[in-house]
Amino acid sequence: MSAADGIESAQGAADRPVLEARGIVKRFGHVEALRGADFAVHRGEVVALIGDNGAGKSTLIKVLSGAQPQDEGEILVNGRPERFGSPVDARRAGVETVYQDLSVADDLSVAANLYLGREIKRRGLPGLIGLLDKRAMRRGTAEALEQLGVRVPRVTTPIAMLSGGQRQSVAVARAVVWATSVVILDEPTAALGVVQTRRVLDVVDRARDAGMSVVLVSHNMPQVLEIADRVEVMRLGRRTARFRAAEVTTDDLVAAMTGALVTEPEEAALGGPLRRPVN
Amino acid sequence: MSAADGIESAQGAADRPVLEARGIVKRFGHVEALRGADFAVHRGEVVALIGDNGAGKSTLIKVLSGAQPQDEGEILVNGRPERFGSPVDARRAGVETVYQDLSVADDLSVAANLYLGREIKRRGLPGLIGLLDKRAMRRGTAEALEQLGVRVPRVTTPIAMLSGGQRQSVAVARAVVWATSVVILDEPTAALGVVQTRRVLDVVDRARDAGMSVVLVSHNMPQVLEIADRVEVMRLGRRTARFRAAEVTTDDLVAAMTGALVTEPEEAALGGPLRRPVN
Amino acid sequence: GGVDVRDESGGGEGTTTDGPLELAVVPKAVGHEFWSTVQAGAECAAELAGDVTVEWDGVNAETDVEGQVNLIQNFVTQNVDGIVYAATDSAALAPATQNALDSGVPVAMIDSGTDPQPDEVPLYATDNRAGAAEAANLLADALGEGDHDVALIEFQPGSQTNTERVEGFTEGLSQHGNLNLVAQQPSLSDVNEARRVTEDILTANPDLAGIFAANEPSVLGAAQAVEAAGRTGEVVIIGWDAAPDEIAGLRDGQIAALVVQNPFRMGYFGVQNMVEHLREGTPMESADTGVTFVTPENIDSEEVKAVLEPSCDNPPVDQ
Amino acid sequence: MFPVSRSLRSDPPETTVTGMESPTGPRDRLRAWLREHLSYAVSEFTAATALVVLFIALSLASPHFLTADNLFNIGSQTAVIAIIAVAQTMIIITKGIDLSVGSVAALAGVVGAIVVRDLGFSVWEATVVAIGVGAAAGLVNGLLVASARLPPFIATLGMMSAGRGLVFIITGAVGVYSLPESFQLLGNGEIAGIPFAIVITAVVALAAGFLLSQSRFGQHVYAMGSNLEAARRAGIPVRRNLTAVYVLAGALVGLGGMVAASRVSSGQPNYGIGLELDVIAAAVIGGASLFGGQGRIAGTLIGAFLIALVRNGSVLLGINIHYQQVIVGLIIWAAVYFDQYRRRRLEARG
Amino acid sequence: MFPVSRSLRSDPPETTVTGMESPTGPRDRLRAWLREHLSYAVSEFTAATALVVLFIALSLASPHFLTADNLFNIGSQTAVIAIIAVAQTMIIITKGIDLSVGSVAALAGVVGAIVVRDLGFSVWEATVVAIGVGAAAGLVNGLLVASARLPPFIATLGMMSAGRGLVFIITGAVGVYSLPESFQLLGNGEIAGIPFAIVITAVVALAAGFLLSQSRFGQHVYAMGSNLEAARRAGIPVRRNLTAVYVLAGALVGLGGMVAASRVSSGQPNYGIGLELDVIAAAVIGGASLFGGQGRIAGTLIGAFLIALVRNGSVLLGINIHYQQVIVGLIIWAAVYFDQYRRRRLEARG
Ligand SMILES: Nc1ncnc2c1ncn2[C@@H]1O[C@H](COP(=O)(O)OP(=O)(O)OP(=O)(O)O)[C@@H](O)[C@H]1O
Ligand SMILES: Nc1ncnc2c1ncn2[C@@H]1O[C@H](COP(=O)(O)OP(=O)(O)OP(=O)(O)O)[C@@H](O)[C@H]1O
Ligand SMILES: O[C@@H]1[C@@H](O)[C@H](O)OC[C@H]1O
Ligand SMILES: [Mg+2]
Ligand SMILES: [Mg+2]
Repeated sequence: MSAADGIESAQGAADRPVLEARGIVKRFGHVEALRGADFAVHRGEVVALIGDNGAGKSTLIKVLSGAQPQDEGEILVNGRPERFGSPVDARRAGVETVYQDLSVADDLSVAANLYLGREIKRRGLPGLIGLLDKRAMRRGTAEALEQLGVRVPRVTTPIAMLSGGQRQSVAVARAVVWATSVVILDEPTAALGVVQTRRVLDVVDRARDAGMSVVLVSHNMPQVLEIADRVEVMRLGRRTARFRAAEVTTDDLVAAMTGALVTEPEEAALGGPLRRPVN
Repeated sequence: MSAADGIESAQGAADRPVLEARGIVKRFGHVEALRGADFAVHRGEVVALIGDNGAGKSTLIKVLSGAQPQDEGEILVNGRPERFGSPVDARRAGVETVYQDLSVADDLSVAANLYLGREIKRRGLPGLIGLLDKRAMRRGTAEALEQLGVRVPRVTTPIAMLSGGQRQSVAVARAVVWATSVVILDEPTAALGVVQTRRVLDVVDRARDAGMSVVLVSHNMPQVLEIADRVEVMRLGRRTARFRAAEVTTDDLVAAMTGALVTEPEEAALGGPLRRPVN
Repeated sequence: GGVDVRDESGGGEGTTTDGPLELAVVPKAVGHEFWSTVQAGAECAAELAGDVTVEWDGVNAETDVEGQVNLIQNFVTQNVDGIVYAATDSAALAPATQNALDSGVPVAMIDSGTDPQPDEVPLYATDNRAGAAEAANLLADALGEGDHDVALIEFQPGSQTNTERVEGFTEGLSQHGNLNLVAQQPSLSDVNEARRVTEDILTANPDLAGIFAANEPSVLGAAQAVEAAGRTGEVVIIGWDAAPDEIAGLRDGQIAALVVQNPFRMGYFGVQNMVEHLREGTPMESADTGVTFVTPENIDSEEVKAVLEPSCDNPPVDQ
Repeated sequence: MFPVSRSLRSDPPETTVTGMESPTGPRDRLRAWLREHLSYAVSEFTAATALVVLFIALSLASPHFLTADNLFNIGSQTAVIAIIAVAQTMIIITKGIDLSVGSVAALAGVVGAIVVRDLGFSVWEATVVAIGVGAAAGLVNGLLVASARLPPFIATLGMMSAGRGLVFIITGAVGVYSLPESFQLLGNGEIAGIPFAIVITAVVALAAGFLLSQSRFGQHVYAMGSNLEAARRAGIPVRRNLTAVYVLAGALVGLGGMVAASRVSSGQPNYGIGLELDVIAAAVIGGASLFGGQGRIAGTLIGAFLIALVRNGSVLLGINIHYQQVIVGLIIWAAVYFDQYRRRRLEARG
Repeated sequence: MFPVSRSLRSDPPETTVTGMESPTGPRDRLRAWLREHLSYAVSEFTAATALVVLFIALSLASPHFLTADNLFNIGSQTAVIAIIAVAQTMIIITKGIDLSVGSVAALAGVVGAIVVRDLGFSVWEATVVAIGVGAAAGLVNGLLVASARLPPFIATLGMMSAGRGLVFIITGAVGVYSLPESFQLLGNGEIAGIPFAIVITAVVALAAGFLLSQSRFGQHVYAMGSNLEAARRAGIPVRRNLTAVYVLAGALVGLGGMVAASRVSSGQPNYGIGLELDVIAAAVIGGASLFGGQGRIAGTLIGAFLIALVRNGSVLLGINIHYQQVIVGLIIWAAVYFDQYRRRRLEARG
């Protein structure tokens, strides 16, 4: 299970992607954010999803994590079509997501946000009637933040009072703590400091080593090339190129994002300048 | 007017900083976000303000742009103390800011946001009674976005419907369009694509060439070293180090942000490990 | 004030009070001409008796039954010398009255009593039911022979006075087979609303011949709607109460007759009897304050004038 | 015209990306344009659909409904609510709420009546006074919200109580009667056969709609409701503007109160109890959001007339008053559900 | 306990930064702890200060105020408002609003009275029925908000109208009388010398406070009000929870309606008109935000009692009825301003 089976296996049938999107269409009013987008990530693989602003990356992520239903197309988990009616379905499949808008509850504390929807209850009777073990959650939160090198005033501080980077750290911590199969990170380090960014990349590495899959959206090309096994490029709501990270340069990626380089046959058929993928 | 007069002139009296902060203290409840922060930017200079998450950068920026009053300390414009009671005062002094939270009005269109507070009125009588020239604003918005290489569905789309990068682009476009003396950019490229980031850096360059001052908050060290003339480092609510960008490495910057490297005498007096600034 | 206990006289606890008296006078609600006249009567009696303070306080809507219960309770707590009030609801206020009595605060009821009404508590009131039944008769008289469509503008469904008048009127109508009740709408004691529903009733019932409107705002709104529709005179209005514009409407021929109570007398009797009871131990006895049917014919008679323009120069004679 | 700073003006862009959508041909662009503008039209229509449906249903159900007289009646009856709902809409757009409209309308109405009766003012002068009273109350609300930073709910709740108290103090809790015939002008007069109240409503609605959608001030109203801090940072004088909105709204409420008093040719101390719910309902049914930044005068008028039609219809059809209330409830639910549903579909599917 | 995924558990952190504030010594830490907890205490106290000030003022001004009887009176008088304000608070925290509380309380009260009078139910059985009626109305509200996605203002406005209509239909617009003495238990009975209504209020407030602040469900209530989409994405079953909040609130409103009916030993069809404003005011005065995510039961109780004290006090002091309303308005402004001002200072200066 390594980066090596990237491109091939996406076509082959033997090794099914953990999570796959096929022909996703998503419209908002008269804006077509996704126009038949494809995507796949395999077990133990870090795939970077890149593309220009407004290319549709975050929209695709929301579809993949059940936060927004697609209008057309299908999602497959381990090769089986699944209907993600809500984020609960995706979470049940072990998919955790850091959304670009963070999706934290401003009035709630750092600890409450980290455990949102997964609160620890007290043992015994108090737990049965739903009482929270706030202490345990505070402790757990402090630990998780420590691992990411994050400092917040207190774990009981409401999220509204945090700095931009602190907020993002909480969102990232929450996802990596709970994921069991796939972690989707939509620009997870955009607001992070140097140290915290490093930590997140370390976590991604360790997640891969543990056999998990990671989807990373990022505009930081050096970061993408450093951490990803494969890169999928979106443009105007479609996947237009796929690369193995080891075999590509920043310039290639930029070319693909601006439409100068296309590897996907459908795109080529539509008249785009067809060039073979690097390799 | 070049990068060369950085450190010296900050001490010397002859060339007064365009914008300076001295001993700023800012408390939120029992959190002391700024504990006597200093900062200065000169004419025609690009200063990067860096620091760990939660160091107090954004808080300082808000004080500098009049968005939040400080509890103690003073702001000087061209050497004269000024009371920035509101953002209007700062704007009057030619200071424009891109806030980290973007500060856009979600329900308003892209064009309305770009011209917020500076709407173009119609000529003649209609203008006198406050009628807007929406057409002119739409046209101007399209031009401004074009210059930044930004694509949005339409300039009449409400901001709420934009992607993260598109939103940020609107905020950046607004600031650079209106600034006449100082542009303060709080992580302006965090969500931007490669091309848009490049454009913003170009704009910063051109602004400097035109004699304007730029304050740039960023966690991207290569970017900082590429674009800035000087770097000021914050840690725990204080300025702890200053460098000329040309004479420093990423490692030095990281060391300064984590507290391993201190150049400011007050900090040293407090027991921090004193090391001379590189050079 | 000095409270001095002389164990004599047959009333209540057999105590009488010397010196200044503080009486709570509580209407069903504030904000209508009717209750202001009650207040005037109460203050007149207090002034004539001397050394009596009237605390005039009430809830804002006649439907706020619980609010009135609380208010009476608060006056008992404040330990006023006596309470004179009009019950928003006969059953709901019965415990409040009893509680006052138990705390040694005598009570007199005006306009509307409670059920049960303790023996020692008098009632100075009009018979709403009878008055409304008579309104039906007046309407029948004014319309004469033949079949006629009529409408009823009530004011606040669910409030007791409203219920009594509606029931009285419909009972009265049942005596007149030629009158056909084709519409019944509430004004919520709001003139604008009364005008609106009446306008719509007139639209829906082009043949409407008569209207009974059951209180001041209802009458005013109904009269305006009829006037605005240009059907003054064609549609006979029988009203209730006697606000200045109602009287003016009567004179102008917009309104055929008004059922008029004697609110001044209610306030006056309530306070006067309470003061006598407190000072001299006289037991209080109920009295019908009377209802007058005012028409263009009798409006200038002395008897009607006394009701319409009550004044403290010419106070009503007790019983 | 477009004040681009020098730094931006320098060299022309390298790429051809524009502020407009997708790189498609002229035909596609035409289609996109059509789609966009049609969808706006449809959305406007959507908001009005419930109104239209109800209108048609009533025309079929009652022979009396579709008559000039009845329609004018509905118009005049709804005038006051519509005028005050316009005021409420402006406040709701700023993320505010005004609970004091009923009390302030009553205050303006009785003061207007009193100056006519006791001081011999003309009806026009009285109208100016009433508007002034409303504006003054609005000023207090505005200062409490914008300067003392009370939540609008609290500021206007206090005004609701204090205003009603003032009405009672001024009138001694007795209606103001014996007004001259001329006092009825605003409420019952006509211009060229059209009820004056309808004309006033139309003028107010047009002016307010224009102000909100076309003027700089209107733009700032939406901006403040959408993100007050962003508006402040953009240099908008938010305190002054917010206060101005309350003053303006208060003035309209004063006008509305005067029209109401004129319609019943008397000053009623109890006027307008519960009015706040009616007008907020009109605004919300018309698409305004209590969370600010959204709302349009056209929508509010539709909301006001929707409520009015339901009430008119149920009297015309002779529906039992108790059932009426149930029906009003059901229709409010249905109208908004229908509207929301179509909006969502529109947004989700294009 | 803390289910950290493997990827996080691997190696220990390199640096010593923690989730706690500043790298300071134990004394500093103690100071920080104290400051934090003291400031909470102060903030609690702040919310109650207006209440305390008023309490002391009234004790000095009226000899009748500080008596067991009067305090019990105030307690009983406020019971219904307090119970229903607790319900309203839960809904407001979710960013909702419930305008139907008055109608639903009336509905529950009359149904409770009818089953006692006509079906011979005991007062306890009737209470269960009343709570059930309230819960059913809450369920409808909840489904309209959570599933049909109507704005809460509209959903509950419809219920306000429909509910009142139902009351009138059921009662024929006539109060429900002739109830046995036992019916008064909830409203006028006592337990160990303490009015039963006060005991009920205390139990309700404690239970609701506990639920909101200590339970998982409570946590989710705040989360939904703070950011509904975030709550949904976090896997919280928002539809179900939101519906549950309305059902629970409805049940409390039903209980409140039963206590109210019991207090006046009759089912009053017009009970609760305007009640929604009183209870929302209590919640907002107590610190709840109409924009969701904020609010506490303790604050709401303070708000309810503040309003009650003002009313009780103005009667005890014999203040003219008309001036009373003005004074109520002024006190509402002053109390909230004072509270806001101190909160802001606290937040801004530490
Ligand atoms: N809720 C929405 N309503 C309308 N349009 C939307 C909505 N969400 C996204 N869009 C549009 O869909 C397109 C894709 O947006 P998306 O957020 O997926 O882009 P992205 O690739 O994540 O960009 P970025 O790099 O800036 O985050 C954009 O043009 C955006 O305007
Ligand atoms: N409104 C507020 N209320 C309470 N605390 C605040 C508030 N704003 C900022 N803080 C605190 O002040 C500190 C500094 O925050 P600031 O946003 O200035 O950091 P920053 O340097 O910009 O961080 P980042 O790189 O993450 O953006 C943080 O610990 C934050 O929690
Ligand atoms: O009895 C009163 C009545 O006469 C008046 O019209 O309004 C209120 C009623 O309760
Ligand atoms: Mg995105
Ligand atoms: Mg920051």
